[in-house]
Amino acid sequence: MSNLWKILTTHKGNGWWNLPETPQSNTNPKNEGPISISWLKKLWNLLSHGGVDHAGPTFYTIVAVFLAIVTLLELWIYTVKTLGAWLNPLLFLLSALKFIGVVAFFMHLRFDHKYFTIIFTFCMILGISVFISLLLLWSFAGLKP
Amino acid sequence: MTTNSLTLARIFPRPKSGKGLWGWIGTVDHKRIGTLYGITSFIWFLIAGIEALLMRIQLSDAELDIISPDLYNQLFTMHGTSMVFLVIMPLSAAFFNWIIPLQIGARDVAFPRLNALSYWIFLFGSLLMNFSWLIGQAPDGGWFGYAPNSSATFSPGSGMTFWIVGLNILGVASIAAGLNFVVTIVNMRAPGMTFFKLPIFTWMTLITSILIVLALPVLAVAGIQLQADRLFGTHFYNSLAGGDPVLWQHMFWLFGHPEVYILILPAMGIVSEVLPTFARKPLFGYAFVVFAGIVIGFLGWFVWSHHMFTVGLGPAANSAFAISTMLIGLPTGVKIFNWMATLWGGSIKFTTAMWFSVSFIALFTIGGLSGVMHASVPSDTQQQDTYFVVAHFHYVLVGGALMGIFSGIYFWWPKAYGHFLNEKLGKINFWLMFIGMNLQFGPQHWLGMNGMPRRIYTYAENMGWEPSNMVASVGGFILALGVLVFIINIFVSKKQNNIASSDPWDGRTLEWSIPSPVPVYNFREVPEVKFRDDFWFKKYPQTIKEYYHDFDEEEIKNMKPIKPDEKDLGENHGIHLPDLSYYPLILAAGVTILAVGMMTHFSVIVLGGIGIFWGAIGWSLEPVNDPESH
Amino acid sequence: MKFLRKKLPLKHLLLTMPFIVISFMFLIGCNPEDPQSTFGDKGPIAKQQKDLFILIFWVAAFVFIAVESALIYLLVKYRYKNNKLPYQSHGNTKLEIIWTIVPAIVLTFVAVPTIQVIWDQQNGVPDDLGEPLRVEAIGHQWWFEFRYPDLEIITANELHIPINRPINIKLQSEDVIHSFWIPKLGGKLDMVPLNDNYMWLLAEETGIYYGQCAEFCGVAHALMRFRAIAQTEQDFETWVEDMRTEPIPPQSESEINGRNLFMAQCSMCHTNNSYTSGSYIREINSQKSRWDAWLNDIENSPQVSAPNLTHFGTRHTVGAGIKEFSKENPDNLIKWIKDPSSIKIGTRMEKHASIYKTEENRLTDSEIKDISNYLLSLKPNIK
Amino acid sequence: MSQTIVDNHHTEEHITSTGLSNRKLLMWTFLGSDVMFFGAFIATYLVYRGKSLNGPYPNEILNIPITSISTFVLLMSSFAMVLALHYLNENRRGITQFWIWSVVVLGAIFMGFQVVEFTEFAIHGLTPRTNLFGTTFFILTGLHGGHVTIGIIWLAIMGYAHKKGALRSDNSEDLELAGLYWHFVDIVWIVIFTVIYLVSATDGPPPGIPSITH
Ligand code: HEA
Ligand code: HEA
Ligand code: HEC
Ligand code: CUA
Ligand SMILES: [Cu+2]
Repeated sequence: MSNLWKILTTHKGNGWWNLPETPQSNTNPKNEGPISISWLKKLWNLLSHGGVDHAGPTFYTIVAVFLAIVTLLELWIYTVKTLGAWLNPLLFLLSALKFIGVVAFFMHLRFDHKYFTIIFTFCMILGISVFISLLLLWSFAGLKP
Repeated sequence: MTTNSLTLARIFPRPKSGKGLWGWIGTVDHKRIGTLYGITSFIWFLIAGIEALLMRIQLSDAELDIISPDLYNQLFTMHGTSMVFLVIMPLSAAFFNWIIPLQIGARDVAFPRLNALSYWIFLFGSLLMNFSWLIGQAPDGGWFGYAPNSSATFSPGSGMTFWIVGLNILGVASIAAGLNFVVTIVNMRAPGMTFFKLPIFTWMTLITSILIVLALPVLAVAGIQLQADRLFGTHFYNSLAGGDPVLWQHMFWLFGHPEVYILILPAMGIVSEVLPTFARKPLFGYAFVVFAGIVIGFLGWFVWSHHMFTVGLGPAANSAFAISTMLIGLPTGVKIFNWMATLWGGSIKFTTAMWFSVSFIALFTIGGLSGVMHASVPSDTQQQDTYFVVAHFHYVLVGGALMGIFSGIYFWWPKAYGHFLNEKLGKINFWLMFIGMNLQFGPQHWLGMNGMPRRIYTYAENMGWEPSNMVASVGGFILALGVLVFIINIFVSKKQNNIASSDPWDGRTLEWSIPSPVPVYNFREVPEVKFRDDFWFKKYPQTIKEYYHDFDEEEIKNMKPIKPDEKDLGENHGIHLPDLSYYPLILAAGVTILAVGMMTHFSVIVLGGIGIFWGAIGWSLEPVNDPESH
Repeated sequence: MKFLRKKLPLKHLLLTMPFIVISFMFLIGCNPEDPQSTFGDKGPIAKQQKDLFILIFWVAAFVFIAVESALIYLLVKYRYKNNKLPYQSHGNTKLEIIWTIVPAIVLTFVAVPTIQVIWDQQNGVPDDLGEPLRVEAIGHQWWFEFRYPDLEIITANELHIPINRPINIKLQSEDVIHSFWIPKLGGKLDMVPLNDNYMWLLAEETGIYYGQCAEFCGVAHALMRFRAIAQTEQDFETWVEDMRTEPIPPQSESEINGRNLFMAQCSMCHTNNSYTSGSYIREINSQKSRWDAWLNDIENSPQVSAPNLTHFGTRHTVGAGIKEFSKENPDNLIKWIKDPSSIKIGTRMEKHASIYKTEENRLTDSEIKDISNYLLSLKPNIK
Repeated sequence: MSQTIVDNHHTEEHITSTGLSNRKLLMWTFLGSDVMFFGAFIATYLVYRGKSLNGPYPNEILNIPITSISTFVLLMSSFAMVLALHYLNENRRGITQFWIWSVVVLGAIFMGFQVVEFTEFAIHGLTPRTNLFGTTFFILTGLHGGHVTIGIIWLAIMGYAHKKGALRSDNSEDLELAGLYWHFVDIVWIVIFTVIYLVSATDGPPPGIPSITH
C-alpha cells in the first residue's frame, strides 16, 4: 500500500502515469491492436496496412461498410415495433458503435498518440456525465404539495 | 505552410520593426500581449470599481435618491459582468501570457498569432459591451441575466443584447486563449520539465485553461439560445410557449460555477509561487496541491445547482448538490493547509507581495467558510439573494482573486519591467485595501442575515440596515484609496527606477534565471530542467538532498551553483522569433463586426464575414517567419 | 532589503485586526428585533433554519479561529531573522491525510443535519401538524397576489394567516421569476413561471411580518414587498367572514363621487367586489384577460394585471408593502393615486392607466381625494 | 547542461516536449471544447423533448427515410475524407484530388438535403417560432449545418491548394486537421440523427399540457 502511494506521488517523475521525460524518450509510440491474441493481431495487422503508420484503404473500406451496416441496422430496428423499451438503449448503443468507429479509425485515434485519446475521452466523459446529471434533475424536479 | 504558398494575399506589408505604435498593434510577443491585457483590464477594473462606488454611495443610507433604480440595475449588472469577464479573467490572462512561457522555459506561447487574436477579440468585445453605456442602454438583467427577465418581452431595450453579444465575443477570446495555453503547457516545456516538475502557477494555469475550454462553450450555447429568443422569436426560455426559465439557470451555472474556479485558480497559483519564495522554502506537499487543483477543477462541474437551492429542485437534488458542494471544501482545505505548512519552518520576508499572499489565505478562508454555509440548503434559503451572498463572493473574489493578483503584480513587476515597485507605498496600498475590504464586505454578512436582499437600489428606514451599510460604503472608499495608491505607486516607482537584478527575490523558478526586464527572446539558451524549483536547486545544490532524499551525492558534489543570467544580448542574436502580423487584428475586427451585425443589420454580418475570411486567409498564407527577412 | 530586517511593528496590528473587525461587526450587527432579521424567528421553519445556521456558524468559527490563529502564529514565529536557509522540506503524506480527513469529519457535522432538515422541510407538510391552510401566492411585476382556493378569497400584498396552523403555499409567477420570502417565518422559495413550487410555513406568534421579493425581477424589484399578518384562529375566522361580507356603501358625497370615478378609471384593472360567491373564479378569469391584454400590447395596453382592492379600507400598505397609510393619515394613498412613481418607480399602473397618459385625463386633487376616501371606506359592513 | 534550440524554421516543425504537433493538439482540444458546445444543445433538445404545447410534433413531420439518406451521405464523406488523407500521404495526386472534392460534394449534398428539409418543414408549418420542437430542432441542426458549411469551405480551399501544389505529403497535416474537423462534424451528426430522428420520431403531443398560471 505504502509502496503504491510512493509510486503515485514520487517526485522523480517515474510514476506510472507520468509523461515522457524528454522528447526523445517517447516520440509517437504506435498504438497496437486491442487484443493481443496473436491470430487476431495478425488479422489486425493485415487489415490495417501492416499496422505501420496508419491503416490502409482496405481497412477504411471495411470500417465504412461496417458503419453503413450499422446505419441500416438502426433503421431496421427503428421499424421493429416489438422492441418497446429496448429500442432507445439499442439505438444509443448502435450510434455509440458508429461514433467509436469514426473516432477510432477515421480520426486515427487508434493509431495516434494516446494523449489525443486522453484529451478527447476526457471531454466526452465530462460532457456526458455533466449533461446526464442535468437531465436527471428533471426527473427529480419539483416539490411536493 | 510551405514557402511556395506565400506569394498570395499580401494586401499590405507585414509590420517589420517591433518599435512604436505599429509594433504594439502587430505584436505577437507574449510579453507585450500580457502587458496589453494587463493595462486594458486594469482600466476596466477602475471603471467597474467606480460603478461599485456609485452603488455604495446610493446604498450608504436608507431611502437615498441619488441613483435611479434603472441606473442602479445597470450599475450592478455591468459591475458584476465587468469584474468577472473584463477584470479578473483577463488580468489572469495577463499573468498567463507574461509568466507561463518564462516558467516553462519557452520563447513564446505555442501560437503567438492566436494569442494576439485572443487579445484583440477581448478588447473589441469589452469595448462593445461598455459601448452600451454611451447609448444609455447598458445591460440591466444582473450578471447572470436570468430568463425570462432578460427576454425580449421583459427587457425590450438593447441592453441585454449588448450583454449577450459581448459575452459571446469574450467567450471566443477566452476559448482561443484557453486552447493556446493548454497546448503551450503540454507542448512547449523545456527539456526535462515533466508535468510533475511544472511550477504550480503553470499547473493552475493548465487547469484553468482546460476549465475555460470546456465551460465557456456552455455559456456560448446559453447566450445563443437567449439571443435567438430575442432576435428570432424562438422559445428556449419563453415560458408562454413552454420554455423553461430553470433551464437557463442550469445552463448559466453549469458554466458559472466552473467559472468561479477559473477566477480563483490562477490566484491560487500565484500565491503558491509567492509564499515559497518569501518563506524561502519549497511549496509543501507539491503533489497534493496539484491534485487538489485537479480535483477542484473536476468537482467544480458537479456543484452548479447550489446557486439554485431556492428554485425548487426538490429535496433529492438539493441534498445531492449540498454534499457535492461541501466536498469542494476538502481539496481547498488541502491547499490552504499546505500553504501554511510552507510557512512553517520558513524564514518569512514581509514584502508587499507576501502580505497580499498571506491576506489571500486569511480572507479566502473566510469566503470559503461562508461558501460552506451556503451549501447548507435550509440555511441558504435564508441567505440566497441577500447580502450574505454578496459578502461571500466578494471575500473569495476581492479577498481571494484580487489580492492574489495584486500579489502577483508586486512579485513579477521587477521581472517584467526591470525595476521594483515602491515597497513603502506598497505596504500602504496593501493595508488600505485589506482594511477597506474587511470594512466593506464584513458587515454585509450581517446585513444578509438581517434580511437585506441584494440588487435593491434602496431600502426602508426602519430595517436597521443603515449603520452596516454606511460602514460598507466607507470601507469601499478606503479600498478605492488603496487602489489609487497603487496607481500612484506605478508612476512613483517608474520615476525612482529602483533597478532590479535578474533574481531580486531569490526566486525559485526559471523566470528568475533570465535578465530583468526580460529580453524579447526570453532564454538565450533553452534550459534543461532537472528539478522542481529547478533554478533554486541549481543555485543552492547543497539543499537538493533535503528535498530529494535519494538524490545521488556524487552528482551534487559535481554541480556548480549557477548564477542568474544578467546579460541582455540586446537583440535577437540569430534566435528566430515569430514575425509581427496584422492579421490577428483584422480577424478580431471581423469577428466583432459580425457580432455587431447580429444586433443591427444583415449587411454588417456580411461585412464581418468578409473581414473574417480575409483575416483567416491572410493569416494562414502568411508564414510565421518571413523568409525575406533573413 | 534593509526594511525587511526590522522587527515588525505591524505584527501587533495584524494580531488585533481580525478581532477588532469582528467585534465591530457585532456592534453594528444584527438585532433580532429588526423586521427582517433571520434571527428573530417566529415559527418552526425559521427556527430550524436558524439553529442549523448557528450550528454551522460555530463549526465555521472553529475552523476560522484555527486557521487564522495558526496563520498569525506562523507569520510571527517564522519571520525573517537571519540569512540562514531554512530546511527545504518536501511534504508529509501523513499530514496530508490528516488534514483531508479531519475537515471531512468536521463537514459531516454540517452535512448530516443539513440533509435531515432538507427532508424535514422540503418534503411536504408533515401530517401531525393538522390540516394545512392552502394558499396560492402569485408573483406579478411588482406585487403579490394571494388566493385562498378553499375559502375562495382573493387579496393582494397582505397575506392573512392563522397562527399555529401550517400554511401550505403554492408559489407561481405570472411573468418573470420572483421569490417569496418572509424572513421571520422561513427561508425563501422562488416563484418560477411554469414551475409550481410548494412551501409550508407556520407562525407561532401573532404579528405583522415583513415579506420581500428576493429574486431580481426588473426595475421595481427593490420595492416589491408584502406583509404577512398572523392572527389568532378566531381573528382569522373573522377576517374570512369579513372578506365575504359586502362593503359599507359609500356614504358621503365625496365617497360616492369617488366610487363613480373608480368605476370609470380604475375598475378595468382593479376588482373591488370579490366578496360575493362566484367572484373568486370571476377574478381569476379577469386577471387572466388583463394579462393577455398586456401581452398583446406591451407598450400601450389599457389593462394590466393589478392587485385586487376588495375591502381596501382594511389594508395598511400601498404599493406592495412599501408605504403605510390609514384612515387618519391617507397621505401615502393619495400620493400613490396622484403619482405612483413618487412611491415606486416603474409601476405598471403609472405606465398603463389612462389617467397618467394625457393631461386632460389627469385627475384633479379633489377627485383624487374622493377616490381615496372611497377606497378607505371599503370595509366589510359588519353590524 | 543547456541545449541550444536548433534553428528549424525551414521545416516549421517545432520540437515539442511531447513530440506531438502543436496544431494537432490544438485541434483535438478544440474538438473537446466543441463536445461541450453540442452537448449543451443536445441536452436542451432532450430537456424539451415532448414538451411542445402545439404541433406540428415530430411524429407528424420527421422524414426518417430521407434523413437516413443524407446521414449516409455524410458518413460516406467521412470515408472519402480518410482516403483523401491517405492518398495525399502516399503522394498520389490524382486520386487525392478526387477524394478531396468528393468530400466537398458529399458535404454539399448533405447541406442540400438540409435546405430541402428546412423548407419542407417550413411549408408544413414548422419554424423555429412554432413550438419548442421547432426551436430546438432548427437551432441545433442549423448550427450543425453551420459547422458543415465551414468544413466545406475549408476543404474546398484545401482542394484548391492541393491542385496548385501547395498541399503535399510533407505538409499533409494541413489536410489532416481539416479532416479531424470534418469527422467530428460527422460524429456529431451520428448523435443528432439518433437523438432527434430515430429516438423522437414517434413523439407526439405531450400527455398533459403543463399548467400555466391561470
Ligand atoms: C472565486 C470565486 C468563488 C469561489 C472560490 C467560491 C467558492 C465556494 N463557493 Fe461560492 N460563489 C461565488 C464565487 C466563488 N465561490 C460567486 C461569485 C457567487 C454568487 C454568484 C451570484 O449569485 O451572483 C457564489 C455563490 C455561492 C453559493 C450560492 C449562494 C446563493 O446564491 O444562495 C454557494 C452555495 O453553496 C457557494 C458555495 C461555495 C463553496 C462551498 C465554495 C468552496 O469552494 C469554498 C472552499 C473553501 C473553504 C471551505 C475554506 C478553506 C478550507 C479549509 C480551511 C478547510 C477546513 C474547512 C472546513 C472543514 C469547512 N457559493
Ligand atoms: C471579481 C469580482 C468583483 C470585484 C473585484 C468586486 C469589487 C467590488 N464590489 Fe462587487 N460584485 C461582483 C464582483 C466583484 N466586485 C459581482 C459578480 C456582483 C454581482 C452583480 C450582480 O448582482 O449581478 C457584485 C455586486 C456588488 C454589490 C451588490 C450590488 C447589489 O446587489 O445591489 C456591491 C455593493 O456593495 C459591490 C461592491 C463592490 C465594491 C465596493 C468593490 C471594490 O472592491 C471595488 C474597488 C475598486 C475600485 C473602487 C476602483 C478604484 C477606483 C479608483 C481608485 C478611483 C480612481 C479613478 C480614476 C483614476 C479614474 N459589488
Ligand atoms: C392600467 C391598469 C391600472 C389602472 C387603470 C389603475 N391601476 Fe392601480 N394598480 C395597477 C397596478 C399594476 C398596481 C400594482 C403596482 C405595483 O405595486 O407595482 C396597482 C396598484 C394600486 C394600488 C396599491 C395596491 C396595493 O395593495 O399596494 C392602489 C391603491 C391602486 N392601484 C389604486 C388605483 C386607483 C385608485 C386607480 C384609478 C384612479 C387605479 N389604481 C387605476 C394597475 C392599475
Ligand atoms: Cu419580484 Cu423581485
Ligand atoms: Cu458556485
